[in-house]
Amino acid sequence: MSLTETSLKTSETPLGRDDLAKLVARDIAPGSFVNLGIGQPTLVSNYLTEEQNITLHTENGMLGMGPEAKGDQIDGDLINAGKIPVTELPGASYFHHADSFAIMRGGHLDICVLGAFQVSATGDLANWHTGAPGAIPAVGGAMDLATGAKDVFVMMTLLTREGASKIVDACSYPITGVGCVTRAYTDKAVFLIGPDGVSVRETFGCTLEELQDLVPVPLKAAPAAG
Amino acid sequence: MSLTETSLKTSETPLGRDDLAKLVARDIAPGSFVNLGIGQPTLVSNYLTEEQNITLHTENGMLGMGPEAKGDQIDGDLINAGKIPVTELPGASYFHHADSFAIMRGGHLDICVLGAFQVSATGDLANWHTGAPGAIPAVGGAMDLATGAKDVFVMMTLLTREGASKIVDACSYPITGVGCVTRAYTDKAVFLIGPDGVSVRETFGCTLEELQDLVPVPLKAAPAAG
Amino acid sequence: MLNFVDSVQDAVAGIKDGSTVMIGGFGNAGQPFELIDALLDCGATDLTVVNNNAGQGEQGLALLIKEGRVKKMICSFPRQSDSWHFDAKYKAGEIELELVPQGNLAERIRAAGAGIGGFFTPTGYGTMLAEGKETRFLDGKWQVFETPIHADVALVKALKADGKGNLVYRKTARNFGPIMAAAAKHTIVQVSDIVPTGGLDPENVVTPGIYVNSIVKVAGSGSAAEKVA
Amino acid sequence: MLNFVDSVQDAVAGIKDGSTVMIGGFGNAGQPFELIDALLDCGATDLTVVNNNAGQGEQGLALLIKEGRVKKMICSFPRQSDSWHFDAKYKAGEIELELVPQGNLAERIRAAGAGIGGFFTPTGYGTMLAEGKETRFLDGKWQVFETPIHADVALVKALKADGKGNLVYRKTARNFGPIMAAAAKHTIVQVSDIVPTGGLDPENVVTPGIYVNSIVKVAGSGSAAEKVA
Repeated sequence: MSLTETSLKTSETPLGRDDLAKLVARDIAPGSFVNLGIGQPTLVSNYLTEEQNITLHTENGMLGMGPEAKGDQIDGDLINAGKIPVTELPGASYFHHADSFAIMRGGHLDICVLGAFQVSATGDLANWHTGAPGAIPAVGGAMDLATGAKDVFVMMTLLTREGASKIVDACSYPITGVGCVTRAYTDKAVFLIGPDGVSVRETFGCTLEELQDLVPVPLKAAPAAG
Repeated sequence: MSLTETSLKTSETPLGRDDLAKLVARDIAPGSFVNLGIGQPTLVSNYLTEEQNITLHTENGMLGMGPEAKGDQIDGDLINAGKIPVTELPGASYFHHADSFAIMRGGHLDICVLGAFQVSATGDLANWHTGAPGAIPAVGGAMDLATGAKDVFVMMTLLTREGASKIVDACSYPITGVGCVTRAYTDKAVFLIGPDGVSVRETFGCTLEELQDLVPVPLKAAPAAG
Repeated sequence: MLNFVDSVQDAVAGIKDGSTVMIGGFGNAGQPFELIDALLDCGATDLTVVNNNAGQGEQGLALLIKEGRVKKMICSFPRQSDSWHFDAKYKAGEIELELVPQGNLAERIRAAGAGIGGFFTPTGYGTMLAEGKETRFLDGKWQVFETPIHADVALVKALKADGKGNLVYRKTARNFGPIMAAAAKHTIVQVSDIVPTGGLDPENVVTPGIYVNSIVKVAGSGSAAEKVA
Repeated sequence: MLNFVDSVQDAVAGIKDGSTVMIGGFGNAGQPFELIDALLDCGATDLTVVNNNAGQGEQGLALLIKEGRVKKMICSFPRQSDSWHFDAKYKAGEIELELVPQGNLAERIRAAGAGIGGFFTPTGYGTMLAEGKETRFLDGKWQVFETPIHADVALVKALKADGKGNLVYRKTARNFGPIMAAAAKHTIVQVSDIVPTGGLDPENVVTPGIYVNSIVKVAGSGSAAEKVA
């Protein structure tokens, strides 16, 4: 395949946050155990279907987390990692923090979906700290999530407000994990990150050639999925 | 105090196993959490009083173990570390093996009572392996028990069948733990093992001088208990 | 030795200046607010506090920090929209911060309770939080050496205790309680309810009484929801 | 991916020659006898087996050893009054033995499930079981470096499973089940009863379903007492 390949374009316009969440949700294999990071990744839960039978993990100590709690459902003792009240699905379980992070560190989660400031060509993730002088650092579970899941998916806009690519040769922000990201879902394309570099599975509103003009990392078209 | 001190003698004859168990039981502070090793130490449980409020730990995963099960009480899923059916007391709890040994290794047990082949002048314990050529080694929880409890008490006869002292300068058998024994209860004396050597709290059927003739380690009389 | 005390004041009375104090909770869930308030009142200072966060708003840990009683925080997520007291002390150089990834924080606390002298974890490898730390390639990945976090005192909130000090928790309020109870020399627990010995199913005990030293019943502290409301 | 299978034969069918197999149980309590029997029937050989013991009498693991299917045992207590099949193979030099103190065995299995690359433990320091191992002075005592024990397969016995694979155990039959389920790539569980999803209280689940791959109901396998009787 060549850089001028245009069949990758699956949408005429860039994807909005909800369409992107829908795409990620569709890509999660049935029966998976998944952790959705705070912020944009949380949207993915809106598009998981009952048939997919996905079990959501929240690192503060629960498997089988249900949707956000509303009204009478709200219980201060039942919150997610973002400290938002959530609900409990049948078949849920509770455990303490060491057991919860053992689930992640031990590689038992199939997929973790995270936001990002930058993703490098070798899958390094930067999503916890701007590195700005005087900024108070706070890491939470970001490094544990980046390190633990079998697959780490990132959701982000491709470009910063200033127009710089968040897919980079090497992260300029302090990193969260080394070589951990396997896929980046952005408004302009889905990037697959593997041992032989960055390939593009599909593009939204641009051709691969136009995408390459935005991204300072050599791109190639991904082989069609089997 | 001098070696000829005779006031240590609290019994005219050596103690039998049951009397020794009674003595150990009396020395366990109220409210203690205790692990009794397989064999002779198990006898101690017969002499613990309800007022002492002792909680027994068994390393196969239980706190609040009750007496041996009899008749209809026998339940194959409720056994002690010696694989003997036991009972459950009100306020018991069950946990898995890693949590159970964390209780020991973490120093949460007050006292562990063990049998021994030998105890050295610095508190090394040998109780798991004769070291005989061709013997199949088996350690179980012996090393964990020796290492974990705040106090490790040993119960044994002072002399082997061949008449050799089991209180030794240095263990000739393979050791179970280094410097772990704080007290040895024997048929002829109670030995306290501390940073300044071995002292004798009381003797049974012999004087301290007669005891010293049997034991190849310098002995002194322990200061009277406060 | 387990004791049941009548007030949160009595429960925290023995906490000394310079202590390392673990405080359970993640957000409001499982925060022992009443015990923290009593700690504030009792005057102990020069504390090292272990908590996931570094106080929020105008309550609990945030007030301890505001009053200058905390010399060091060991936590994973100090910066929040309402962590202004920590932020101010930190920017003024008046509080020390040891920032630990949340799972490493949990595992280091667990290690202390379990008598583990240190362990290798992949979390944090290659990041600024592992700078200066020993690393080793194990099980096919680079890992960082981390050491246990011990404490003098743990303040924990549970749902119920029985007469033996066995504890059960409620939903995600369980979080750090069980591991902190095991890691501290002296564990103080506030519960909503004390049941007779035998009133908890031995299969369902989460924290065995061996890890608990003082228990105080705090009316209506069952759910963080009430606190928020 | 969780599946419920109809027979112990189907449950173990995928176990390959050369696998490392963890087998739960301490004495008869928690021993998955029916799964072990099926493993014997399925013919897999050249196995490394992790169990607290090394088989007793004329049943279960003892028969696997007798039939020459186990090349290596990792255990804490192989020698028992009725461990004659192990004894014979060991004396004939036909089976390898890695002897591990029981708590180190448990912690090494736990480390594998928890993604810990290695840890320092005081247990065994200065003994022949620590010969050649790295040591370090930590937290005021000498400690020994130990590494995780991973497995291809775990055979576990639990009391009940729900539709999500969550498990609860019974009394001291819990022993190695939860940590082995987490340490193995593929965990096979025999239970006495399968309840609908929602039939186990989320507060009381001991092994979350994420650690379970195959479940088979074995009639009357609830208590080791029945097996003994």
